[in-house]
Amino acid sequence: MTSTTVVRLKQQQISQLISKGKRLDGRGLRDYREIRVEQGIIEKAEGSARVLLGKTEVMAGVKIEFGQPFPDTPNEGVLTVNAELVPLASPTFEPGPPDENAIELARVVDRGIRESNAIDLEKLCIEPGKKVLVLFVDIYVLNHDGNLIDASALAALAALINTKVFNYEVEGGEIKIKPGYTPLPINNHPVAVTLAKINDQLVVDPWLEEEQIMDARITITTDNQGNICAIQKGGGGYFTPKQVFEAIQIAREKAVEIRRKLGWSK
Amino acid sequence: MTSTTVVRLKQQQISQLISKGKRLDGRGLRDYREIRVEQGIIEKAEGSARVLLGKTEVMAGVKIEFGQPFPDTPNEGVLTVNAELVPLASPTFEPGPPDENAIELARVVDRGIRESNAIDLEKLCIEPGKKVLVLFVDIYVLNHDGNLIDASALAALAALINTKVFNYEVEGGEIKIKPGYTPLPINNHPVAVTLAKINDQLVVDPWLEEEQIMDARITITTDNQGNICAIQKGGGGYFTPKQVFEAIQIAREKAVEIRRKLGWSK
Amino acid sequence: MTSTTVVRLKQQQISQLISKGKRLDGRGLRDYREIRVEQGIIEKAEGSARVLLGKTEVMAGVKIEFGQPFPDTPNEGVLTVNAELVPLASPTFEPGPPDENAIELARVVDRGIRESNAIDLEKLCIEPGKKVLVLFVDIYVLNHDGNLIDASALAALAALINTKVFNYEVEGGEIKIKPGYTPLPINNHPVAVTLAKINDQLVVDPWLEEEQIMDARITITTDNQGNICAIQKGGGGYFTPKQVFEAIQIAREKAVEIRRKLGWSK
Amino acid sequence: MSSKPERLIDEKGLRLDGRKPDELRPIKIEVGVLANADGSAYIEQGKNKILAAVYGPKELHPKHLALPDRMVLRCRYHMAPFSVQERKSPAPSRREIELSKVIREALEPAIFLEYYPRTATDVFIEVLQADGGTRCASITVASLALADAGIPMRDLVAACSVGKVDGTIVLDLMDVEDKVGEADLPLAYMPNLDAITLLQMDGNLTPEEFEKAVSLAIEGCKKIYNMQREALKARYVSVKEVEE
Amino acid sequence: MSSKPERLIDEKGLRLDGRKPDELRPIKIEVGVLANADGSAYIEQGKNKILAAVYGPKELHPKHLALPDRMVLRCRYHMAPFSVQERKSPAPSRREIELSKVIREALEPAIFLEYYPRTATDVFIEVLQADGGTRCASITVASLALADAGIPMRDLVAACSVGKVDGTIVLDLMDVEDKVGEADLPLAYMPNLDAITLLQMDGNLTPEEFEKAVSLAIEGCKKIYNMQREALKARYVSVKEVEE
Amino acid sequence: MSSKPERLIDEKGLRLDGRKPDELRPIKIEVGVLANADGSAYIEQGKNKILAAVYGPKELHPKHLALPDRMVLRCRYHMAPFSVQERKSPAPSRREIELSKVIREALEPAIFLEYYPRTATDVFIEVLQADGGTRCASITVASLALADAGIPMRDLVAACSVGKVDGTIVLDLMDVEDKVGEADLPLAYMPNLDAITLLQMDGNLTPEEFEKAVSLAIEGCKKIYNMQREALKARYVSVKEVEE
Repeated sequence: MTSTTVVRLKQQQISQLISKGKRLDGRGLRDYREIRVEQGIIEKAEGSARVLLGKTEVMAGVKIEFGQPFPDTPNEGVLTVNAELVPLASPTFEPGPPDENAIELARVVDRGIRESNAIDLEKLCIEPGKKVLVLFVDIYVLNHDGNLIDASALAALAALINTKVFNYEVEGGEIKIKPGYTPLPINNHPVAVTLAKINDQLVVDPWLEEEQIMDARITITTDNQGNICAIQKGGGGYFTPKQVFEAIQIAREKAVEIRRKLGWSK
Repeated sequence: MTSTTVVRLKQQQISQLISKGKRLDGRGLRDYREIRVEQGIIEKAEGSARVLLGKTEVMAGVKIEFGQPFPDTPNEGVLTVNAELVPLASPTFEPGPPDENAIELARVVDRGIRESNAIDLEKLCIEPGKKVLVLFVDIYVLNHDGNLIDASALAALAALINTKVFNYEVEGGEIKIKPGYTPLPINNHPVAVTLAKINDQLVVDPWLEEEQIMDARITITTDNQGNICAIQKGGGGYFTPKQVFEAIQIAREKAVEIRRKLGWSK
Repeated sequence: MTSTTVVRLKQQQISQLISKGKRLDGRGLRDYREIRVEQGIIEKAEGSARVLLGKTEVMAGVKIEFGQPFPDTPNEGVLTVNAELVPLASPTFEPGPPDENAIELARVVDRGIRESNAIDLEKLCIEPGKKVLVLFVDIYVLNHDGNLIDASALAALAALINTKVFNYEVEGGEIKIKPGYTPLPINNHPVAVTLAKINDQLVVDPWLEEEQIMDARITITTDNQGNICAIQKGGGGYFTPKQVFEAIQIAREKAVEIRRKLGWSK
Repeated sequence: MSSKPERLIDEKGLRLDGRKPDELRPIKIEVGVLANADGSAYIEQGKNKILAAVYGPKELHPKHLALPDRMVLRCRYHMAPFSVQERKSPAPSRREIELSKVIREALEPAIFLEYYPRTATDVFIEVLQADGGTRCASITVASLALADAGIPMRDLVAACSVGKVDGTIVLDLMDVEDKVGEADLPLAYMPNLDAITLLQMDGNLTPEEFEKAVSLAIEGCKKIYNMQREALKARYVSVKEVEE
Repeated sequence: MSSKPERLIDEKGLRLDGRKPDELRPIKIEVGVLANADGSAYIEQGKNKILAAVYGPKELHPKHLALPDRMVLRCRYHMAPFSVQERKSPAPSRREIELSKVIREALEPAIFLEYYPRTATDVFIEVLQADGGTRCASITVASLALADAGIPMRDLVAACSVGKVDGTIVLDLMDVEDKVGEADLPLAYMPNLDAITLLQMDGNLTPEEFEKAVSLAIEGCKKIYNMQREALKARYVSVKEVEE
Repeated sequence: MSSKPERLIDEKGLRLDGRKPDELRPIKIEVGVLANADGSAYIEQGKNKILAAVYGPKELHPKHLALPDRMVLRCRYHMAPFSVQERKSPAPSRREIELSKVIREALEPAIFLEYYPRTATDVFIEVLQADGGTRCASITVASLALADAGIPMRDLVAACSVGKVDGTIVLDLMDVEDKVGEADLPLAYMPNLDAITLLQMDGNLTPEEFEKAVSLAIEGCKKIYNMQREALKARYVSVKEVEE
C-alpha cells in the first residue's frame, strides 16, 4: 500500500484516462495485452506451458500419478490444481504455504476446467473406486504484473493440451507401464476473462497498477459454446446487475477472440 | 490482564464479598448458575447438545465413523474428544490450532467419560484389531463466561446420551449400512464440578470475573456411585489437603444434584 | 550476536592467540578437547550413547521399527537420522521444528554413516519392496559448546555400535518377534573431523567462542580405509584449495587417532 | 450413506422438499445472541444453522498492518466438525479460506471503512450445520452482526443462491440440489444501491439462463433483506423493552 | 512387544519390582549438570531419566507479552524420541502440551514471581527415558533447577504419584502399574506450606481410598523433599570446594 | 519409470550423453529476465532450468533481526512441483532447507555485506527443471542475479560438480550419474580470489582422487565463470542499446 505523492498522482492519471476511454499503456478499455504461449518447455513434466500476458509471466506444469478416486466419484480420475505465488515474482509475495490469493487463483482456474468438462475425467479411471490417474496442474507465477487469473487459466489449459499420458495396461490387478504416450483428450477450451471496474468503467485484462486502484474485478469463464461455466467476483467493491450483464457480453467476445488467436477453435 | 482502576475495584469487591460468603451475582458460594441443556439440535450429527451455564454457552456434536482400533486396545472402539475455543466466543480467543487451554479442556472431559466407563467401548468393536467405530466428540465453545470445563463436560455427555448409531451388518468382511438407528448405550453419568479458590474460600462454578482473580481451581469428576474418576487442579496457586478433601465432598454433592436436575439419575 | 566491549576483546584475544599457534583454552591448533563416550545409557532404546566433547554434550538413541522400503531401494532397510537442538542446550536454541542448523547437522551425520557403508542396509531387508527394518537415529544435543557435528557423528556411531536388533522370524507373511537380540553389524567407522578457519589458520574441533569468530568451517568424514566419504563446508567465508588439501590431511590423521582412542580400530 | 435422487423436480414442478422453483427455504433470524461479542446474529435457513460474531473496531496488532485511511475488515468462515455428513477436520480447508475472502469482499462495500482508520474489525462465522448455500446465509447473518455491533453501514447485504436443476432455474439451492444440479450461482446484493457484492458461479448456463438466474437471485435477496430488517427491528424493540 | 502381567502384587504383598506398596523407587538426583543453563538438575527415579534446565530471569520478546507486576514462567515438558518403547515423534503431542501447563502451574506457587516484573524464565524439561511418573519427577527436578538458577522460592516442590493396583493403594507407580492399574494420582507438594500445587487423577477411587492415596502421596513427597535438599547441599558443597 | 543403465562410460570413454569426462554440459545464461525483481538471471545447464531473483538491499522486518554492521543475506532454494520425475510437494523439504543454507554461505564471501548495514537482501531460486547439479547451477545463476541487482561484489561465484563414475573422475554430473555414481562433489569458486566458497561431498574418494576432482571442478568453474562474464556483458550491451 504505497502512498507517496507520485504514486497517488499516477493512480489519478490512470483513473482519469479510463474515464475518457483510454489507458496509460495505450490500450483501449477492451484490449488485452499481448499474449504469448509456449508449450512443452519442461521435458520432465507430462505437460507444460509458459504464458506471457504483457509482463505477467506464468508457468504451468502437469504431472500424472496413479492414485485413488474420491469416494463420491469412483469412476473419475482426479484433477488437482495448485498455485504458488513464489516470491521471485513480486516484492509483495512471501515464502510459505499458499495464502488466500493463491488459493482463490487455483480454485477459479480449477472450476473453469472442471465445469467446462475440458477433460473427460472418466477416461482417467483405471479400476472404478480403486485406481485412477491423478492429474496435478501446478501453476507457478514467475512475474506478477496484474491479471494473474487469466494468465494462469491460459497456462493451465495450454499445459493440459500439451500433456501426454504414458501408456499402461492392467494385468491381473497390476499396472504395467508400456512404451509410448497418448495425448490427453481435451473436450473444451474454457477461457477466463477478467474485467476490472475503475471509475465506474469496465476494463479488460487489468495490469498491476490498474488492479491497485480498481473497485472490484469479475472473472467470467466461457466455453467453446459461448456458455458461462464459472464466475468469480473479487475485490472490495461492487457491480450493478447492468455492469455484470455487460461484462458477460464482453467476456464471451474476448474468449472467442483468444481461442481463435491461439488456434483453439476451428 | 486488564488493569484499570475500575476493574481492580470490581475485583476487590468480588473478593471481599466472597470472604463474607457472598457473590457479586447474588449466588451463594456453593450455588451453580442456571443450567439449561438442549439435545438433538444438529440433525446431521449422530448426537448433539447445547449447554447454557449462566452466560457460558457450549455446544457438543458427536460424529461416528468406521476406523481402526489402537494397537494396545484391539477390542475397543475409539473415543476422541476435541475442543475448539472458537474466536466468536471471547475477545481473548484467537483463530488457530487448539492451544494449551483447549487441549486441557478436551483431555479433562475425555478422562471423565473414559474413566467412569460412561461408554462401553468394547461394544463399538466390529472386528478385533481391524475395524471399530470411532466416536468423535467435538466441543465447541460459543460464549465464554467462565467454567468451561463443567459446561463442556455436560455438553459432551448430553450429546453422547443423544447419540444414535446407524445400524450395520458385516457380510464377508464388508460392512453394510442397514436402515434405522440404535441409541448409544450409556453406562454412567460422570459430572465434573469445578471449584475456585478465592480469598482462601472455595466457590463452586466460577464465572469469568471470578476466574480472573482466583488463586487456583480444582475440577472433580464423580460417577453415579459417588466415586471419583477424574481430578484436575489448574491455575498458579495451591490447595491445602484439607481444602482438597472439602472440595471432594462438595463436588460429590453437587454432582448428585445436577444428575437429579437433568434426569440422569433415578 | 553479543557485541559488548568485553566480548570483543575476548574475541580479539582468541584470534591473536591462534595466529601465534595457541588457543585460549590451552590446546594446540590440532588438538581435540577431551572425548568421553558412554554407551547403553537408555535401556528402552535399541541403542544409545552419550558423548562429551569438552563441555559439548550430545546423546543419540536408536529405535528400530518395521516399515516399508523406499521405492528406489526395495532391498534395503531404511536409515533415518534426525537431530534436535533442544532449548535446554543453549540460550540460542528455540523450541520448534528443526531449523536449518539442525537439519544440516542431521544430514551431515547421515551422509557419513551412509556413504561409508557403516551399516549394511541390505541386511535390514525382510521382504524386498514390502517390509524392512527402519532405523531411527535421534541426535539430542544437551549442551552446546561448539563443534556439534563431530560430537553428534561420534554419538550416532557409538549408539549404532551399541544397537541390538530384536530377533524375529517371518511365518506365512506374518512377522513374529522371537526372544533374544543380535548386535547390529557395523562395517565401518566413519569419523567426522571439523576444522575452523580463524585468522587464516586451521584449528581442529572449534569450541563455541571460536565458532563465533571463525570465517568458515569444513567437516571431513573419513572411513577406516582413510578414504573420504563426506565433506561439508559451512559458514560465510571461504577456503583456498591449498587449505582444503591441508584440512583433508589433518582430518585423516585425527580420525585415525580418535578411532584408536575409542577402540574402533585394531 | 446417502444416495442421489433420480429427479430433483417432480411432475408438478415441485422440488424434493416441496418448494416451488422460486421459493426460499424457511428462514429464522435472531440478532444479538452472544453475550461477549460486540455484535452477533444467528440464522437458520432450511437446515443451515449459522452464527456470526463481530469484534471491533479495535486496535490492530502488529501495528504496521493498520491502514492510515481506513478500517481493516477481517473475516473467518469456519465449519464446525459436526456440521456436515462426514466429520470435517477443524483446520481451515482451502474452500474455507476462499470463502472467507469472498465473504469479506461481499461485506466490505457495505461498510464505511473510512470512518475508523487504523483499526480492525473481525467477523467470525461459525457454520454449526450446513445444508447448501452456507456462504450466502453467512453473508446475510454477518451483515446483521455488523449492524448489531454498530458498525456504520451503507446498507444491509442480503445473499442468496440460484441454480439450474433438471434444466429449471431455481432459488435457494439446498445441499442435494447444489451437488447434483447443473449450475450454482451465489449472489449478494444491497437493494438500496442496486449493488452486487458477491457473484460466483460454477456449472453451465447460457447467457439467457444467466440473466434469468441473476434476476431470480436478486428477487430472493430482496425477500431476505426484508427479513433482515424485521430481525433488526425485533432486536431493538426487545433491547428497548429490557431497558424500560 | 511387551505383554501385560496377570498380577501386579504378589502373595507377599510385593510389587513386580519387589517394592512394598508404600515404597519409592530408587532415586538419584544431581544439581548443576549443564554448563550453559542458568540452573539445571538431573533425576533418575527407577528407569526415568530426566534433565531440567532453567534460563532466566531474562527480557521477554515480544515485549507486549511481559507483565507489569510479575515474572512470566514458561515451561516445556518434552520427551526424547528414544525415551519410550515406540519411537515418539519429536513434535509436541497433546499430552506434552497439557503436561507443560500443569507442571508450570505446579511450580508457580513456589516462586516469588513478583520479584522480577517484566521478565520471563524458561523451564525446559527433557525426558530421556520414561517409565511412569515422569510429570512428577519432572516437577521434582525442575524445582531444583530453579533453585540452582537462583530464582527466589518459597519452598522446593516435591512430587510423587500414587495409584490403586490390584485394589491396593501404592506409592510411585512405574509404567506397567500406571497402564494396568485402576487409578493414577500424581501430586506435587510444598511441605513447609502444606500446599498441594499439582493434583490430577484418573481411574476410580472411593472417597476413603482418595484420602488414603493423598496421605500416602504426601508422605512420598516428604521423602523426596529430603533428597532434594541433600542434592542441593551436595551442589553447594562441591561448588564451594571448587571455589576454594 | 526409468531404469538404471549398466554402464555410465562406454568403451570409447564417453558418457551417456556423449560427453568426455572433463566436458561440461551445454550452458545457456541470460541476465535480467524478470521485470519485478531488482536483479534476475536464468540458466540452462543440460536439462536444468533455473531462475534466480534478487530483492534488496531493503529494510528488515522485524527490525531486531537486522545487524548493526552488515547486510543480512537470505536465500531460498526451491523446486517447482513439476521439476522432477515424481511430483514434488511445494512445501520445503529438508534437502531444500539444507541447500538454501549452503548456497547462501557460498554467495556470502562474494558480497561486500558491510556496505549496507541494517538491511537485508533476498535471493530466490526456483528450479523449474532439475537434472543433477542444481545447487551448483543455482549458485552460478544467483551470483549473476546479485550482480544484476547492483549488489557490490568481490567477484562472481561459479559452481560446478565433479564426481566419480565407473571409477573415472568426471565433470558436471547429470542426474543419472549423480544417482548411480560412486561420488558427487559440488564446488563453488571465485577465480580472482582462488576461493572455494562451497564444498560438499558424498561417496568414496581416495585422497588422490579427491585432489584430482577438486582440480577438475575448479577448471569447470573457470569455464563457467567466463560464460557468466559474457552473459553480464550481453546484458549491459542490451540495456545500453535500449537506453540509446
